Amino acid sequence: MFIPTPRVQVPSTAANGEIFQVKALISHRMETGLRRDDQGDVIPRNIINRFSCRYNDVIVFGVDLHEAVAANPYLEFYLRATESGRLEFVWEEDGGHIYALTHQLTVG
Amino acid sequence: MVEGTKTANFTRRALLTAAAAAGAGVAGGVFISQVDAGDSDDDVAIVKQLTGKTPVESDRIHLVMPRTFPNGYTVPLSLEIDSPMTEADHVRHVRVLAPHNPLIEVARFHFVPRRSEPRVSTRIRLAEPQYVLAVVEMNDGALLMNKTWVEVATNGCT
Amino acid sequence: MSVAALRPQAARGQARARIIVIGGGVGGATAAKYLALGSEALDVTLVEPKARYTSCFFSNLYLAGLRPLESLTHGYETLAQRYRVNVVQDSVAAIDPVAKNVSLEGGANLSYDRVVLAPGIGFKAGSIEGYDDAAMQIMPHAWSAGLQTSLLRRQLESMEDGGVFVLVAPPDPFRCPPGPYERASLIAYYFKQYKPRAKILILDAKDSFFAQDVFEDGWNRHYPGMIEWLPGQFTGGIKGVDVKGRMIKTGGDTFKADVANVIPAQEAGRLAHQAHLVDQSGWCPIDPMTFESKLQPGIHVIGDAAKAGNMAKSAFASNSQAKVCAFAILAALTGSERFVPHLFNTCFTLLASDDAVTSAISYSAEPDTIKINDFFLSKVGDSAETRREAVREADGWYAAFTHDIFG
Amino acid sequence: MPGGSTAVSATAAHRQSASSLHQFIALSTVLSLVVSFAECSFGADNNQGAQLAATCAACHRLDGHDTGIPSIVGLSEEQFVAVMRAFTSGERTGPIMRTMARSLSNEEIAILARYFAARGKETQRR
Repeated sequence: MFIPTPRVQVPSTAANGEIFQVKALISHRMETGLRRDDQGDVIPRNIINRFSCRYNDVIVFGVDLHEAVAANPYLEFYLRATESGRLEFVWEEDGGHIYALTHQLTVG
Repeated sequence: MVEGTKTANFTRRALLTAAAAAGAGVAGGVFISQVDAGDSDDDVAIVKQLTGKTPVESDRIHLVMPRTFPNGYTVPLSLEIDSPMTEADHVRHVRVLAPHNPLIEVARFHFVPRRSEPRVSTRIRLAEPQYVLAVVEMNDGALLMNKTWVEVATNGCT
Repeated sequence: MSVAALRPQAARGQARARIIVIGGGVGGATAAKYLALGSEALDVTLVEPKARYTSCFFSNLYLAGLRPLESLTHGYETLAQRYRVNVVQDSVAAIDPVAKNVSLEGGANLSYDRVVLAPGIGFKAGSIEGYDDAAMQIMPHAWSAGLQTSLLRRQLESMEDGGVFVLVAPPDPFRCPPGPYERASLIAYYFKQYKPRAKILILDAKDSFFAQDVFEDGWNRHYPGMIEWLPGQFTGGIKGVDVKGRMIKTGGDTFKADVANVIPAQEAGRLAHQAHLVDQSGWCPIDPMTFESKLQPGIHVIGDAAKAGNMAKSAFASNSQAKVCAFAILAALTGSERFVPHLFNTCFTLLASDDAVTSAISYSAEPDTIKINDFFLSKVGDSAETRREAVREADGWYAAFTHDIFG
Repeated sequence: MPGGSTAVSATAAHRQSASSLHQFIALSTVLSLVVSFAECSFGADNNQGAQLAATCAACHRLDGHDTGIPSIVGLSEEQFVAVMRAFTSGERTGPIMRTMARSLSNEEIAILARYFAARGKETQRR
């Protein structure tokens, strides 16, 4: 069993009020549950079904992902810098596994 | 918002047949689609069935996808909605739907006034050439909709 | 080696049109053979600096330990002896399209009626900061086969288990669209046996790649968790290398490699630039019916350097173009009849030693471009037997194909 | 003769010299044919059959050798046409051959069939 690697690209500093870009990616096959293996058995669904971003513990962006999000789900979104602090990124997988990253942002 | 209940897996046929059946007063059981696959009113019918509301076409939604793409396995999608994102006027969420995929729900993006911009990029799977829909719910509950045609060469849903 | 040994016809004083084929890779060697085969009235010279050719196609099998490098190496003896091509081992110094003359580094001057130029690819200077000739000796590209390939193999062999192999994949268009991903697959095949804790990180300049679904499915089945692919969209693109630290800098993060294989952005080979055959795209515009340059009459450009519409840059495509080009030259110079050209491409790509995928594309040459007629590509969910059969076919194909070119 | 003389078109003078060269070469081709048939079966082989067969040669050896990919030299005309039809119709699977067969006209298939049948007899004689 391998563990998917979550990754983000976020600036380390931003001006107060500035809109900054966040890129998030996790290597994950996003198995749809619609495929069969060579024995004819359905391959069970296993996708990242939710992604969320907290900024000093407040949710500022979230996504519900379904089967039609491409493998290795890639998300690019935009946040407003309001204060220095911690950004937390959480990917939730079917079955309850959670993958998370944190990032320190300095707002000057 | 993000913690909101998860959407069930909807197929286009189930939604359309449910819509047709509701009109005919039939509930439950096995349905056969009453709606022609090529009918352009499908899009509105599907959104209505999913949300209970009638969407209004809006050019405030900028849904950008390639017109043609060689592989339906990973088609780029960018979305931006014109909105001041104030408490009084903001986007709550955007749903992306691919009505001709085996499962029509693609993703739902949630935004927060003054904290995030209603602007995202991702990559999606498309099983066949089709209109991809973006359905925006505003803070006052209004539904806005826009769509874009994408021609893909191969099946992206396996 | 002697330049243009006199043939009986020439001795009898008959005019023989002189064709100089420059570049002894797949395109050049095929063109030389089919020109010589097509008419005894042509005097065909092949100019190539290397004594032997090592094929880039199937070189990933060598990296995986599935084939010795010698099995990918071919000489020009048969072309010279059986088909009476004048094989000249030298480098071209300059092509003069006005005087219709090719001068060689060795000092010889060859006049011509037609030139067929098959210069292959070059790397775009400065596309990755710090990736110069010296850097290639530390972080090989291995995108032209031979010393670079064996260098990469040695580095992989000496890498410790648990190390990270970073493959930098180039932007479009480039030689062999499935090549970088086949390479990742087959190096994973090697790691799985000898260094099971090793990781492969692909830093791609692109946001998606050829047959991505088929490759990722193969990676998940054969090497779960070993290969990670990061699109340019995420990393911000490949910006530079730090050779000393074996670091690769992207628009965002910098990645440390134990072994780095850097395949840079590509353009037509150096000779095409020198002869002014290249347009702003970096490739050579040609007439699809004849492969004659649109910029310099009398010079035909084939293979990876040519701007051939929707045709992939592959060995098979070069071979196919070389034949169309040869028949067009034969028609122009000997009056032989010209028929509808057939352009074709086939690729065999290995995901593992018992799992190959195939693609087959037929094209039609139109006055201004080359379009895809018909297309086949292996699919996710093919049976294991289909994939095994494709491996057997691939072996047979390599033997027949290289025989078509060099045998 | 599409594309036959597109290359030499810069000036009238060019065209003149090209056409006289052309005649010389055509003549020498005829002369050398006699020699080449006797000496080397591979000489001056540039009819439509040979040009089409060149496409096949990228995968099939034309000298009768069979190295994992079946030989097609020596099939009778009927056999060859039947095989190509089977690929075109999908009755025989094989994606590469299917793509190949579908790119050829019926007339081209007939020409190839004659070429390979004749080539087979020639190979047997040697």
